Amino acid sequence: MNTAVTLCGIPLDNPVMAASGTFGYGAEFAELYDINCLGSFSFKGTTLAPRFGNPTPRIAESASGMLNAVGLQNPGVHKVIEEELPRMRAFFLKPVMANVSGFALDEYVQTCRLLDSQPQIGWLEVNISCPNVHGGGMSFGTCPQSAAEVTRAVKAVCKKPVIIKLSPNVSDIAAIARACEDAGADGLSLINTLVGMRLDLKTRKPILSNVTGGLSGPAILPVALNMVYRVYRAVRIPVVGMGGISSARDVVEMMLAGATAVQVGAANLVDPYICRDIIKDLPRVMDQYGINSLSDIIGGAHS
Amino acid sequence: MNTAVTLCGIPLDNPVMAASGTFGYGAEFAELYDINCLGSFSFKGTTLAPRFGNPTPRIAESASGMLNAVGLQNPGVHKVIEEELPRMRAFFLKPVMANVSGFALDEYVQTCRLLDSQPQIGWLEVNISCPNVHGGGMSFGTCPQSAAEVTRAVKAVCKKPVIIKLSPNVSDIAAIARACEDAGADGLSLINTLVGMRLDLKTRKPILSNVTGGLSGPAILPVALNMVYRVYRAVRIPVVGMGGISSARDVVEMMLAGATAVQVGAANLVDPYICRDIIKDLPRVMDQYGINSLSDIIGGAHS
Amino acid sequence: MTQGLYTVRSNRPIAALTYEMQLEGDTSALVRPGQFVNLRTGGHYLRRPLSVCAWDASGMTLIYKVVGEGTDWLSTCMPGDTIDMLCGLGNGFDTSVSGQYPLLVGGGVGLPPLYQLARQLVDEGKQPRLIMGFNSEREVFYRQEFERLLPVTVTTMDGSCGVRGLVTDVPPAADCTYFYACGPFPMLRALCGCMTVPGQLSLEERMGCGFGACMGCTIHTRLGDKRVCKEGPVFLKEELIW
Amino acid sequence: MTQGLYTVRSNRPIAALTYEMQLEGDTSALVRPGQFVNLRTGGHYLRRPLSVCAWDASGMTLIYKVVGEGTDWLSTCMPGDTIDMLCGLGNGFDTSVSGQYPLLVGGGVGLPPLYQLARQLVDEGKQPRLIMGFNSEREVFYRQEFERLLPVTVTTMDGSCGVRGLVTDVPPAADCTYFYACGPFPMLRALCGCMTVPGQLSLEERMGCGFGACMGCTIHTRLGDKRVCKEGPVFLKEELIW
Ligand SMILES: Cc1cc2nc3c(=O)[nH]c(=O)nc-3n(C[C@H](O)[C@H](O)[C@H](O)COP(=O)(O)OP(=O)(O)OC[C@H]3O[C@@H](n4cnc5c(N)ncnc54)[C@H](O)[C@@H]3O)c2cc1C
Ligand SMILES: Cc1cc2nc3c(=O)[nH]c(=O)nc-3n(C[C@H](O)[C@H](O)[C@H](O)COP(=O)(O)OP(=O)(O)OC[C@H]3O[C@@H](n4cnc5c(N)ncnc54)[C@H](O)[C@@H]3O)c2cc1C
Ligand SMILES: Cc1cc2nc3c(=O)[nH]c(=O)nc-3n(C[C@H](O)[C@H](O)[C@H](O)COP(=O)(O)O)c2cc1C
Ligand SMILES: Cc1cc2nc3c(=O)[nH]c(=O)nc-3n(C[C@H](O)[C@H](O)[C@H](O)COP(=O)(O)O)c2cc1C
Ligand code: FES
Ligand code: FES
Repeated sequence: MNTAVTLCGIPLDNPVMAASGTFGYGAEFAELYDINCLGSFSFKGTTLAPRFGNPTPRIAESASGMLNAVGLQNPGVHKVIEEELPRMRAFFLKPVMANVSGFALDEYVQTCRLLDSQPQIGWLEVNISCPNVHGGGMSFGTCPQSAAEVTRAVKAVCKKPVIIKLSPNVSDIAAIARACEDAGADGLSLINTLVGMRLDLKTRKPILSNVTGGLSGPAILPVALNMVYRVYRAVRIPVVGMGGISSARDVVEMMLAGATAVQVGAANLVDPYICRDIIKDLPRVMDQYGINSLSDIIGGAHS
Repeated sequence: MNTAVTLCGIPLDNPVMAASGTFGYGAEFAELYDINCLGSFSFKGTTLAPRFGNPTPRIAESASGMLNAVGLQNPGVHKVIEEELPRMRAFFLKPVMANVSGFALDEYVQTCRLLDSQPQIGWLEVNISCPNVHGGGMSFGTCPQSAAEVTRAVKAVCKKPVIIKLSPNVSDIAAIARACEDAGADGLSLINTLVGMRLDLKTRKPILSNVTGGLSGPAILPVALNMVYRVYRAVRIPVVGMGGISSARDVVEMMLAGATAVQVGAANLVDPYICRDIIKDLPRVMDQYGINSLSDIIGGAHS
Repeated sequence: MTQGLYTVRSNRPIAALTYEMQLEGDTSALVRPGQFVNLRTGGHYLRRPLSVCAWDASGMTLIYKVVGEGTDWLSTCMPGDTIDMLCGLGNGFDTSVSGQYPLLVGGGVGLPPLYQLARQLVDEGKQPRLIMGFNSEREVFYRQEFERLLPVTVTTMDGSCGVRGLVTDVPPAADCTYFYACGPFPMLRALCGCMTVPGQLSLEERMGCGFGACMGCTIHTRLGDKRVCKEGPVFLKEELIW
Repeated sequence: MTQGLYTVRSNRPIAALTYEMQLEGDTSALVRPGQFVNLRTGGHYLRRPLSVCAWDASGMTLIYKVVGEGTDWLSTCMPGDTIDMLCGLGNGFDTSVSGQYPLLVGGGVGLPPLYQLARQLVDEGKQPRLIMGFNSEREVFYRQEFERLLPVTVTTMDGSCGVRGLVTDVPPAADCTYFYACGPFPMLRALCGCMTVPGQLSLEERMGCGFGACMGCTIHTRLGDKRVCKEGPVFLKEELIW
């Protein structure tokens, strides 16, 4: 049985990646298992300058899901290059995906340029969809023009494949996907979290200090499947599918909808071995559904 | 302890209503319990002409939620007026909410005009957000201009309070809410279902014949709370909050976010007594959180 | 319809991936064979519909095949566990029109509702026969139980038990007055194509509620649109549109 | 950190809404008092963090207050049930700096981690004391257990047991060399305001993962940004910013 797929020209042993923000720079998981079993992973959303993010509480819970309002805490691109990447080299030998965020066009460009030159990095995943930052992070992902603008600007300075990560909090994700493709994106990744809120009945206030947070986990799987399905129909570039994946059968479902590779996010937090276990379980599920090669089923629901 | 609230001038014994499409015209539930314990209920989405809706399968499941693609099956407004309303009179003595859908402006207007003259009806709930119909039903709810247009047209022919039911599948629900308010809406109700999809791994096709369906149930509660919270800040007219409510504590949470009344949808399907049980449990939860009168906590999270 | 908690009395495999579960609890809402229950399985949002295989005043028997998460969960239930069910759903079979020699035709886990039906027909002094179809011998269940009540013909696709082929490969007895069927959709369609006597068929649809509230299960029939959970699951051959 | 299934040995109420649970399973990842576990409660998406109250080679004791759905579920666990836990999380208390007369201060369900700490300090030949604070007598637990190890002062807000008032209303002994504290945020802040000796405090934050992956629990400290689950939950008095 063949689990291999190719994402923007780079072969993956299997389509399972850990999603940005739920896997740090890999170190915490590398202590638990050999993370080279992963297809790859997308590291924590990185910005030009270091960021603390939002004050706590940053986490809330909901039925089959969680809200986070971490707000892109990261040490900044320089420290990532000087400290995290060299450290990562000791335990992860495959190309890693660099997740980049920004608050202005120029910031995206500078951060991507710096990361593009790092040999360990396979793909740039440009997050134009983080809903937890005030001052613009969201707006890039909610209109086709600005999404295209970021894509073009980043593409101009990068040699590596650029994957644009889309927000689900939009009326028409296909329009944004097409705009990114037209602007030169090599791939798309979706979905980021849905904007959500929980309130504390005792204090009568929102639980999160940031008021709103991003909903992820199994609760959003049907929304993610629909958006991957729609975007697959709208573009020709590969789609990285995510949102609620927590089993090998979810991986297959997401690939049928149109994903070339998938990412597992929140599930890593509640079950630290989940990516390893999903990868182990893939051949059994492939066998169950008569799948010889995973790359054959990409977008299989559309044929 | 006081559970009474007032919705667009009409007093409700309590804020708990059953949501449209999950309570039929009340008959199935009236066989189970005395549905006069409800604040009210919103009856099945009614259109000018009878509709069969979509072919089966119309239902799929997801973590803490379900997808439906019923597609507005209903007997048409004339039969509702001639048969359903007279039948309803036998078991429901309070003002009922009339949920109206349409595929063209004129259709909304005609249907609303007919229902407005029915004494049993307290409010018109105009659904500009049903995602399961091809040919326009969705588009009215996804742009402020057309939402305002429907609102204005319906208001022009109705004496009763007109509540516009909004779609969550939009980038900026507050903008649509404001457009409806400016066009004369007496209230807003939100959220309708999120567009979602599930695939069948055996057939490798979408489960629903309609391909996509509307996601509802506890999975969407955080999304609903956020949208109610945002809309509450954006408008001065009352908001009917719904999406994933399945307990008395969810009712309180939704009211803190800004809802004057709430609706319970999918939960009725899996637990037919849920509305009755929530209403019974409300005083206990009010006591637990020190609430004397529910009307005091509407939008309480904003103060 | 009633809602209540039912206590598992026994739960045992009776064929490949197929289990028989006996439950104790209120069966007062069951009035006809072919009615179904809708049960909550651990952690899943929607209930699962299962036909009632047999019942008496104190409890009922269900037979189910493990095909997904909910039925898998069911298979792990132990005696003493309780299950939340809506009971007495759907219309069920009408035995008053059966004539003296009704034919029962069941495919796989379509068989369960035919068991109570057979008991009732026999009680009413009729002489029913049964054709039960499976893919292979490993799937055969309730053969003895049925044989105690009525003459049984078994068919299997691979010929590993009984007649090789489909249930429709067995010609009904010449004196057959009526038929009752439950099983996979293609079987029901083929059966309707070849049966000359009138009959009743039990259908399956994915359900939101199971008690008529959501319109999740509506189909077109020649007698108007009908909810499989409420006006069905049993339909007359004459009204079905294939 | 290890992940594993733990078997409930006992689970009993020990004060108002407060339970003591004993579990059997792998404790090899526990190296310091003040570490915590993160456990899955039925049907909830996130795990629940609980401090380890005591442990030995074969198992551990947890003490928890029922404050919501997860802890409510825990209170219904029966001996023999298994619970999925991540074990050995966080840094824990450092006893090497305690001096001879450390003071332990615990408020409500902040007390549990101080129990293993007290045992260890006593084992190390130190002479700790404890101030335990509650709202009222109904909430008091583990008084005897602690009194077997060290001198205990109880405070209650309503005076129904011990000294009326807050833990900060009890002046620490003059010879106090260090303090260790765990409890509600306002208590910790007040304590830091009045303690003249150095100390360590265990904090709480809502957690996504509990093992450093999500940045869900990061706080500013004078020594940089730290994850409560990984670099904490125990912090030096000196580094905390109130
Ligand atoms: C009226 C009626 C009577 C039935 N009687 C029996 C019976 O006696 N024995 C038996 O083994 N099976 C019976 N079925 C089929 C049974 O309901 C499904 O096999 C079961 O729901 C599958 O659940 P799952 O969680 O294991 O599968 P999953 O595929 O994980 O379920 C996912 C969702 O799809 C629904 N679903 C999947 N397959 C079916 C199906 N065939 N029909 C309806 N809904 C489905 C589930 O209810 C659930 O909502 C009956 C179905 C109906 C409608
Ligand atoms: C390191 C650490 C050690 C702890 N040790 C103990 C202990 O020994 N005994 C004890 O009774 N309690 C302890 N707590 C608090 C305990 O984690 C919460 O009371 C518990 O998570 C509440 O869960 P619930 O489902 O009952 O409440 P709910 O309010 O229903 O929980 C909803 C969500 O909020 C989180 N949450 C709610 N309150 C807290 C809180 N105070 N701290 C962190 N997360 C919270 C839950 O984990 C869950 O994700 C500790 C917390 C931390 C961070
Ligand atoms: C705690 C947390 C932090 C996240 N941080 C980032 C981030 O920095 N950059 C990003 O692109 N996505 C981030 N995400 C979104 C995830 O990568 C993923 O798109 C989303 O959670 C949906 O997948 P899931 O349902 O499997 O979690 C974060 C998600 C979580 C739960
Ligand atoms: C089976 C089903 C049918 C529905 N039909 C309608 C409808 O006809 N008109 C409408 O405005 N909303 C309809 N809805 C949406 C609900 O009224 C409600 O807005 C939504 O389900 C969110 O609430 P919930 O999560 O409590 O179900 C339907 C929902 C379901 C589950
Ligand atoms: S399943 Fe809801 S009406 Fe039939
Ligand atoms: S809870 Fe995830 S890093 Fe601390």
